[in-house]
Amino acid sequence: MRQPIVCATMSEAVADIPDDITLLVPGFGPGLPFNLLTALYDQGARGLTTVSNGVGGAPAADGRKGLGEFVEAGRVKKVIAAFTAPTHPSRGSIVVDMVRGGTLEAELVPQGTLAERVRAGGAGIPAFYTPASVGTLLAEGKEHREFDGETYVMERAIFADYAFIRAWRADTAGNLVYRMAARNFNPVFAMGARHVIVEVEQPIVPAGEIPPDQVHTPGIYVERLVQIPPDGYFSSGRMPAATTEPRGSR
Amino acid sequence: MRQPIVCATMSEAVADIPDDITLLVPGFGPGLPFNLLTALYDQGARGLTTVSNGVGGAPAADGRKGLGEFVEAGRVKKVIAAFTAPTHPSRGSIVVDMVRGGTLEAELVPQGTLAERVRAGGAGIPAFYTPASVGTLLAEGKEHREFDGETYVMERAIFADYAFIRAWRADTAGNLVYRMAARNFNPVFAMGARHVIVEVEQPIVPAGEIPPDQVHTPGIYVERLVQIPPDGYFSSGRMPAATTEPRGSR
Amino acid sequence: MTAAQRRLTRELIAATIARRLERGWIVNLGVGMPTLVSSYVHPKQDLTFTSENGVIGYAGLADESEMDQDIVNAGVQPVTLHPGASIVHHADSFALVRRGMNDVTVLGAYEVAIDGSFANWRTSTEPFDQLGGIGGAMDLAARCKQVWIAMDHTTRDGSPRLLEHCTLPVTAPRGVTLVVTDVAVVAVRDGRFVLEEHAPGFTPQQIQAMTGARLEISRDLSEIQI
Amino acid sequence: MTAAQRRLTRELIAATIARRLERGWIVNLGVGMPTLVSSYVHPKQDLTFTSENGVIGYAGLADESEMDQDIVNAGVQPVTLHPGASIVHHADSFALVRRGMNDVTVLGAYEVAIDGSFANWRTSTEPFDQLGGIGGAMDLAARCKQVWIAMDHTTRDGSPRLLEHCTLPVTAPRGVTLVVTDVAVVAVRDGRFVLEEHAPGFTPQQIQAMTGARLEISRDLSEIQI
Repeated sequence: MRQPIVCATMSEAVADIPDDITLLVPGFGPGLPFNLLTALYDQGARGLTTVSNGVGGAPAADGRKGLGEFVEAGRVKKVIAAFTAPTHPSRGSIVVDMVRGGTLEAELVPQGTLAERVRAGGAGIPAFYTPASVGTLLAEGKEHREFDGETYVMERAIFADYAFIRAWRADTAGNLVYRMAARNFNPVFAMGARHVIVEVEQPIVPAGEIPPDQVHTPGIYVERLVQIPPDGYFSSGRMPAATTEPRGSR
Repeated sequence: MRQPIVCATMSEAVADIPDDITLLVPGFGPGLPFNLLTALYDQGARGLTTVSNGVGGAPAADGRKGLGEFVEAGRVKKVIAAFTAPTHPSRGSIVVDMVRGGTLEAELVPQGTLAERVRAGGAGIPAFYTPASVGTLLAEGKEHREFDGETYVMERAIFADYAFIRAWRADTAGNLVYRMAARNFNPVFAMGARHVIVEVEQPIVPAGEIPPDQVHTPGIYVERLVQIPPDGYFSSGRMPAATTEPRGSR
Repeated sequence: MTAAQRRLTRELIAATIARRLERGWIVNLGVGMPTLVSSYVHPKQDLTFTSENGVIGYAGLADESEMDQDIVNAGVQPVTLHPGASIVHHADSFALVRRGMNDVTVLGAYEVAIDGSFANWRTSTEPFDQLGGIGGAMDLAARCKQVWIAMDHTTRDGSPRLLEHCTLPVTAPRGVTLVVTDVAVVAVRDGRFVLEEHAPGFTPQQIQAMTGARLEISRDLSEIQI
Repeated sequence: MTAAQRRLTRELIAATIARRLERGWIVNLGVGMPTLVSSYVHPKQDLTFTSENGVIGYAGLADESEMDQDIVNAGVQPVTLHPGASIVHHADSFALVRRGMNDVTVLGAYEVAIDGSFANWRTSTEPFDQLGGIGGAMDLAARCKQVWIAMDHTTRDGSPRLLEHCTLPVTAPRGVTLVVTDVAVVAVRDGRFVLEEHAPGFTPQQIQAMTGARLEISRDLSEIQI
């Protein structure tokens, strides 16, 4: 069987990533590939189009880099996300400032539509219809269509150049297992990109040690695997901007 | 948490199924819910529209009933399948005879499109585009559309009244685990029907015994669970017509 | 002599919502006040809580000793799991949302209108600039059988949030059936607001004065149980 | 004196295909002769076999002692698994097919034409009556990087199966790049058939006589290694 490349370091895993790529970044609290993001930050790639749930909050004290730091450094061309602004108007946001200033492009997408657009890209489905956003500003300009008396909007697939993935376990065949809610977008994003690079928490085990029935992402999707070093970033620690402030709270 | 009803017998599990339902029947070799099908055969429901990979072969010696027996008994109105006729022209088929005689309706669907149409139904997606069948007889009369220079056909979702599911393990919360290639259509079909009835091979375990990360079908999809009795049908035994005769063989 | 007025805390709003959840329901809880609800339900209610991130069957918020950073709700708050919980990925999570598996989603909002529309993703009426925080609200609102809103009855400066029409861009043009605020429980039915419960010490007239649309009074009007 | 003619058996056709699979490829094998291929490859080829039913990473056909009824290929024949195999459901299985993850699919067929079209689901030219056996062939043919066909060179009564145009309804209007038969290996390139290998004792002229379209002769024409 085909085997992914096991890289010795995060920087090796991201070394040849060019500028101007589209990059999928999973995570919803846990499940964020902070180690790969930090290595890419150090590598210097720019002109990124990113696909993620949110775009990060305040800088982390431990030095890890999230999408927020890429945006702030002017290395992102466009963010595609379910949260492009803090839900609470009083909180500042570099994304908001840069979009208003014309130095960053944004595309706001309902979270379920975002997951489904990448799933469609990973499934060879170029477009589909969804009821989400019908009757809202987000549906304006989109193609509408009725099926069985209900109105839907058409949404296009997203297929990216790269996905960074955060797994709990992996084997040498590249099979991945996620832990609990750290799964979130990871298995979907692992299907939706040409090049899939995975950071993994547990020591990589020999092929065959993960039972075939328990694999969440088959190894054929994985191009590179790298184990998080002992001094890497292990806990989610920082919440995405999306989820720190409750809506409609006092 | 909500719990499915655990039925004592197969006949109890299917007792109130009305006539004229749409029924999803998974299975591709293994994974066929023969016990529920046999109970439904005895129950007498008719006017069925069935969704499956194939429509069964010759009658089984052990008395189990497959879709072929329902068709033969005139209890099926329409079959939706990836194999509506044997691939080898010399072999007879009750489906072929009845469709030609006007007593049965058939809809031939590429296997991937079939799986995706039910997945769409289970995902609230009313329609999607696929490249499969473009340029063939099957695409005639279907809506075509270009995306990025490639041609696709639009396919509609299937959402059924009932699904019969064959699982390997289940807990009292209805969480299901399938074994190896017996998984096939099962998790997809379990999402694509209003009423999901499950036959399970292993003794049903208390909720909590199947780790959340290893569940293939969440219990919220399951309405009824029934354990296969010791004298039930355990092995796949009979291959579907679809897969018995190689194509283009001598 | 009037009874002392008592506004509901966030926790009491959550508890009030928890009491109204019906047996066996599948319930989605949004970020903020709604995520508190799972801590106030009774096991006999047989509720299944689902979260956008794919957690099915979680229980209340976790305390320090139970905390697992990989087990979180839609607000990324650590929660505990019921026996029989399961995890799916984000696309499967929204598959069940769009299929309409949720009997109700409880969300926060800035505004709710009598037609059941609500606004919770953008605080500006300027032309749309692709900025906002939608999360899963539009997917949820499109297909959950009911949308319940947990919010304060008025803005900080006293302007009503329950309105004839939303002034902010809507999250969905319909769907809200119940609003629980710090002073009232209001049903949204056939294009009308119906006051069903009031906070201690608040009269229907006082609540009407805090509301931006006509409030019918339910014949079963009662005080919110605290 | 001519060498004795020797037609390839099903097993030799499979072995001939196996030799041409390139290192590291992801390969789908269809029902019939194609499913024999996984028994004839070399471990050094690092091939990953995928099957419509969601099995990723299977090996050769299982013998009696290895047989597990729940581990089968597209022909529902018991196979063994490589360490590192995994299972997905049918929708995910075709997700990877439509995404174009397969470097090649090997299928059986009734007919192949010079434009790369092929027919393998219906043996009648009557108006379409919804009867036939497609399986996953249309999904596979639409997106696998190449389609290879394993079939007999002629029908039982000697009529050619390699044609200018398919006479039967096609499974896909293009995609075939290679045909391996009991007498020849024929590349399909730029609307032409190119004879690359011949079975022992068969001359290009004899194979041309069994073929329904012009056969170019590769300058590297060789005998099929048996």
